[in-house]
Amino acid sequence: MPTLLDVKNLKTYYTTLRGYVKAVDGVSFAIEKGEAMGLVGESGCGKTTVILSILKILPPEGRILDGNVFFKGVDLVKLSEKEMRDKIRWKGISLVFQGAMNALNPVYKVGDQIAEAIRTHEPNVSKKEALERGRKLFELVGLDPDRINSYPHEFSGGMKQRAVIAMALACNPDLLIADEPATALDVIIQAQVLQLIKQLRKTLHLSMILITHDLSIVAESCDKLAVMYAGKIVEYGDLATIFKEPLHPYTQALIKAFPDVRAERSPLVSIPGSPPDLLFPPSGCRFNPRCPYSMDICSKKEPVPIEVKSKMHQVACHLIGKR
Amino acid sequence: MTETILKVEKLKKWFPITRGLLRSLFSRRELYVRAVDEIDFEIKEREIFGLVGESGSGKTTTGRMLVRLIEPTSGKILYRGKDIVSMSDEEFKPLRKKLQMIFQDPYESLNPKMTVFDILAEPLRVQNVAHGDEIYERVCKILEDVELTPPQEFLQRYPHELSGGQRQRVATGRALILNPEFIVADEPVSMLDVSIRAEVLNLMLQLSETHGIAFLYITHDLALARHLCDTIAVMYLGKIMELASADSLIKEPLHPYTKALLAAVPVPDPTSKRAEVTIKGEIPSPVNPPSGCRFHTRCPQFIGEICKKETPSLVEIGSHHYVACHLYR
Amino acid sequence: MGLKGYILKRTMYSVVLVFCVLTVNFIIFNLMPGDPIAQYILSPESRLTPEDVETLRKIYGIDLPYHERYFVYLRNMLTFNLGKTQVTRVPVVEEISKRLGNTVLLMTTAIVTSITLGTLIGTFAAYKRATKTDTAIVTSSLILGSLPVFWIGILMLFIFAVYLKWFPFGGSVPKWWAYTPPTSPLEIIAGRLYCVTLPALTLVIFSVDNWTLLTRACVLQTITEDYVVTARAKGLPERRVLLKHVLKPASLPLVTAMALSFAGIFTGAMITETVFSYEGMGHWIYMAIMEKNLPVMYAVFYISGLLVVIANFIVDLVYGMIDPRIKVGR
Amino acid sequence: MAERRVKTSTLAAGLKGFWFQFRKSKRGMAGLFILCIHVIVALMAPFIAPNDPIRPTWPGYFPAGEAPLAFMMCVPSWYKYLGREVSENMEVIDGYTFASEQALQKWNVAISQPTRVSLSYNPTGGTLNDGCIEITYSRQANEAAGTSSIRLSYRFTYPYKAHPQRFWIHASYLINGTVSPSTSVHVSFSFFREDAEPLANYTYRGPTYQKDSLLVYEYPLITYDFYSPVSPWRHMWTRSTKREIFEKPWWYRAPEAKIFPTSGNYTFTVDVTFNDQGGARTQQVKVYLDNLQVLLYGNAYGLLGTDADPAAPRDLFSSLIYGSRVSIFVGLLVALISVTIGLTIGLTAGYIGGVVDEGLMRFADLLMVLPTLPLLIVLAYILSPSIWNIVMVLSFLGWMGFSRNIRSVTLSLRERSFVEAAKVVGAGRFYIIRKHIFPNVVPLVYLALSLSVPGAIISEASLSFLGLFDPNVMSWGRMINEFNGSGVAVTKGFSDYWFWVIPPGIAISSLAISFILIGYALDEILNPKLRMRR
Repeated sequence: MPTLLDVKNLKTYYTTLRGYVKAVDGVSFAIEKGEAMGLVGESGCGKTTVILSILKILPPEGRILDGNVFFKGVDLVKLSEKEMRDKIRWKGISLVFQGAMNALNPVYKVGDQIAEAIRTHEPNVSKKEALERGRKLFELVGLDPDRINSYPHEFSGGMKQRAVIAMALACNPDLLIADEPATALDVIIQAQVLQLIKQLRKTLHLSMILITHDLSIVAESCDKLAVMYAGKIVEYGDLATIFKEPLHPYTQALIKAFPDVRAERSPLVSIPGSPPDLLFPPSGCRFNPRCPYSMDICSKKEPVPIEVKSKMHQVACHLIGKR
Repeated sequence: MTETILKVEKLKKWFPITRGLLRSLFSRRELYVRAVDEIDFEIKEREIFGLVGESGSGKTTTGRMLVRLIEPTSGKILYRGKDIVSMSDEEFKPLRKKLQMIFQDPYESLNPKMTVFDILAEPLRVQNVAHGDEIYERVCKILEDVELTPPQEFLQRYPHELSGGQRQRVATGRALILNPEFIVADEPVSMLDVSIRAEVLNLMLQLSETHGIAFLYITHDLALARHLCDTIAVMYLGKIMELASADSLIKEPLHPYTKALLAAVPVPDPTSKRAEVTIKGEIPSPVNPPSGCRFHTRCPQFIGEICKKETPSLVEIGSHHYVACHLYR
Repeated sequence: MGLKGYILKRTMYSVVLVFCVLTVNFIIFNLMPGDPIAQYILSPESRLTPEDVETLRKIYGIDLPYHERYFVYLRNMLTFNLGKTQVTRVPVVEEISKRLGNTVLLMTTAIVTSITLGTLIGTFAAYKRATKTDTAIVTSSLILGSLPVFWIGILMLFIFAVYLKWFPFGGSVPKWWAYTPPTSPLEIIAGRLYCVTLPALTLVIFSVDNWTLLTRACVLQTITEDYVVTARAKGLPERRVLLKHVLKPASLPLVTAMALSFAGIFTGAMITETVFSYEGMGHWIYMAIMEKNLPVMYAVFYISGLLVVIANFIVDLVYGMIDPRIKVGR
Repeated sequence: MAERRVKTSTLAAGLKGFWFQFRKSKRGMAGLFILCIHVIVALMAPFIAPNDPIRPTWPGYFPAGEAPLAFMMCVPSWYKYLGREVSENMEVIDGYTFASEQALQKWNVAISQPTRVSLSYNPTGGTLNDGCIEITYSRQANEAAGTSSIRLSYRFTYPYKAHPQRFWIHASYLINGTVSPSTSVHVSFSFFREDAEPLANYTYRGPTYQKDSLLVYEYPLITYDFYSPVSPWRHMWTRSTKREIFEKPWWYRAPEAKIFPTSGNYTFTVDVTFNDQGGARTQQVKVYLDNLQVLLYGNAYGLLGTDADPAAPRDLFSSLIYGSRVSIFVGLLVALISVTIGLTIGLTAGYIGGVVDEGLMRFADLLMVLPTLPLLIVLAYILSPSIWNIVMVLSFLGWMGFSRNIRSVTLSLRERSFVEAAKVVGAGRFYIIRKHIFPNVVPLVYLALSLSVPGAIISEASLSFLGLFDPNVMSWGRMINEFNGSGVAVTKGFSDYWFWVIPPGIAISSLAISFILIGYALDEILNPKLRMRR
């Protein structure tokens, strides 16, 4: 399988009055065609910044300092703004944005927003044709095509989420990035949306990055998993492998923090302390202040990702390095 | 035999919809949000009672009525046999010591302009139960109880100097400082990072044992409820659909809605394949809830006219397992 | 509810407001200690002829008890029966209609220009947020915002009328019209523009900072919204993103703010007119103070209240057109 | 009490932290700096400004009413450094009150008949019993009749090339003694220019003829009444605009310009002439002279010149300095009152809600929609524009925006769970407002204070500009109003009198700017909008 997206040592910092926020600090991962990767981490760990960096739509105070993002062999970091717009955004990579509730502009009709995406990239398509395509997309995501002329406020949360997914599919992208697609929705709707995404992936052979803080969502919809902590990927590899044998203490704790509703009652496990401030991250391994296995070296030297067993499992932890 | 602390009978809350002056002049018909519609349950000493439901199911309204933040439209709330609904504010004030609440968002529930000491001392001052040094001692004691040690280090801090988990501990401490018998915990961890949720919940569990406190734990997360609660009640559109001990509810769910909810909970295990979501559509508006069984519009096991017409009542099926569904009659 | 219901509601609200303006007017002139209007009309200092006194007595119902006076007054105000001015002996309504046109011309020119400018500059500043350009725009807006409008006007006169002699020193129509009246419409437009430019420029400088800062704040709030990020991700050019996806949603609070700042701009226009002796409502009320002409003040107050209410109503309509929640109903 | 100590220290730490943040804001610091200057000026006004801004007078002792401070529409005196010919105010005679005998030494005395006339210094006879000149005329019985006179001359240098705008001469005198009805006393004042050409074609009707003087005028000021032995002190002012001086045909237009065409040495003389018709009785007349004051009004005055008030031209610099008091006073007081009203109404409406809320907010809406300026004008007019009325009216019309703001914040605070938490422990309504809501709106109060001050300042200035000012107070808006009203802009143009209108404009703007800059800095600190997204 060819590699679709290859992110290498990506570094994105934000400049603030108090200093640099090291939101993404040397992140690498790769996605093959047709693969789905889950990017998991707590709030503020830099997940969303990774996405904004890939699409190069960072706010003005954010900058990509280092690294490469190869998409179909082309380094996006070096592409001009115009090339990004014409070739990559939406056509190559599209985005289902966090919390979906706000991803639709409240003052335009949903159909117009979908048509806009189509006509930006295919200027020859008439507005009518674009709307017709929009109706098809509506059907695809299980919405009533007649509601294409509604405003976002006339939709419920679940419907908005579906409409956003329809919009993301408008230009037949190779890669779909879904940023917390189901948070802020009720359990049942959440399940429906996830089910829809899974289905679409199958029928359209999409690659996908699913960003979430909820490991259990990733567990059922992805092939690969990258666990982020404080701007770095601490564990990365095949989903099943990691779930079977998580190596990084953070991953271990995180998996235990999500109780299984069907399992026997067991005490809940937590990680002491709280996530670090990315303005002043701890030295060495960024997890060391909260790690139950912290050693001397952990606060001094930053662990490098090490491949374990197969190529499909990397861990950045001194515990593993020693082994 | 443990005693019942709180018994709720036919509790109902309909919020009138406020409309413009003009519209109410023209139309006499009042509209209501039927947030809670005649529910019954009881909570025993030291019990952790889970109230589970989607947003708009009325679970938060129920919790607030129990501590009298909201006046019920009708119904009774009996605290050790005494109805607190009919009490005046004066009569109820001493009882507030016994009934406390922990709020959802620790970023919202602590006054940003008050120090931890003032926040924790406030209940003592308002209730006038301690003075001077005694306040100080009790505050320190409670900080130790919620594992914010050493207490002196936290006394003069402001909420913004605390992490989310620490804030929720302070909020817990505030609820505990009056030695209550019963605490309503309204989604106390939904705003916290996953890695620290468990520590707050574990603290609550531990306190319920050491201090002998009963909890009403309100959540939308069935998985958490299952691991925390003794009894779980499932609410849908202001009605209790099923009520049973946590184990029996999870293992043998009876109501189609409970089954759907359970199926919708994602499982953190890539090997297990969960069932397809069979339930369609979204929760209807509580302003105009469906007639009969409120779930009938989405029910995969809809059995006909009776579901549309008759509201099923909560009946006991197994031992301490209640369900409101026409399938079980 | 839909747009129709909304318009109906706003109309009724405006009508209520007009009544409130009238009532306030009544209270100020009739119920303040000393009953100012009656005293004014009956005092010899007003230099009114007995005939004038008789008309004004009737219009304001001076001899009646207060409640009856109120209704007489309401009827006269609503039918624009305002009497004659004491100096020029022209019916007040005629004077007003002459001056109202001038004021409306001045205000629309200024408002349209300043909103356009302010919106563009504000959006640009927000787009360039946290850069030197932004700081410069904000700081200069703040400084402009603290200049009193009469002071701006005097400076304008100083620079453009005295030194550069580009524009006339004052007046609402060119002075030579008195001898050679304009013949072609083009001439009329040119002459009008010649006279309205300086006052309008003053008013633009006075109000543009307000729009700039407001737009900047609203845009800043919108620019981080998810739908803007989505629009960028969709591959839209930055200018489209800004103008279409940022500015339109941001204009909702902007339009509301516009309604609220209307009274303020009207104030600015009145003072500007005074500085430039531009014969509008503001200049007129200034003259009324000079001449101690209470009935004119009375009329100007009523008419300007009416004007602001109408302007607010128009803004409300615009809001209804932009906001889909109102346009389509919920 | 350890608790209290900790509390004050946390408060201090909070202030310190705030100051630390504020210091970083360049705008805020600039605003603070400008404000400090204004406040210092306002507080020190009596020490900085030399003159009364309302009725300024020439400093000194004036028994016959007060002399104006300067000539109207003077230019600033520093114009002389720009190479412009100016003349400044000048007091010709030193020691004009004759408080000591030394004052007399500067005078030259010439007596026509020394046997009859003599001059002496009387240390107690002056208007304030502080000394004066005493001229004695005595004639023995049956001595011959005749005219005797005494001339007192005072030499001085007029240093300016430009002529003065006006001169005022003052004298207090008392004539006492026993004389026959036929004796009269004349006193006359003259200016002489040394080395001046004698005026040949000089026609002049008058009792005395002085060929070598430029101004020769004798005032038949008083003729002593022989039969009233004691007369009180008389005081008189004579100005160059006085009819007698003005009406002389050949210096009709400007006697000052004729007399003082350029710099040079001049002499001021006082002639006292006794016209004795003779008689059998002994004559003795005493003439007392005091407060001999000669003021030359220049065309330049002070740092900023003077305004156009014909009666009492004001020193513009003093007006400017005192104007800061009015602006700061009105600004602060209005802000304080309107913010208090706004806070009370906003808290009430927001916390109580329901009908109260609806009513209060509709009222606020109404006031907001009303055209502010006409309302202000009408109210200020009807109530008469005293400074207190202006403050009252401005405060009454200034609270709406803030109260809406407070209301919406209160509404959202009321729903915050810390308020509910307080309710759950049994806190009452007042307790919650005091302990939970109020502390959280305090930052807004500071903000509103700093932002409503400039509004009030500008409103006050606008009202003053339109002529609705308190006549007893000098304000910046009034200065600009008076500039406009003087017609100077039209007749002479801005370039001549820019110093009249530019400084008050800058003062209003800079004071307003300082508050706005501070407010904006506060806004950035207290409501950080530019939060970084994660």
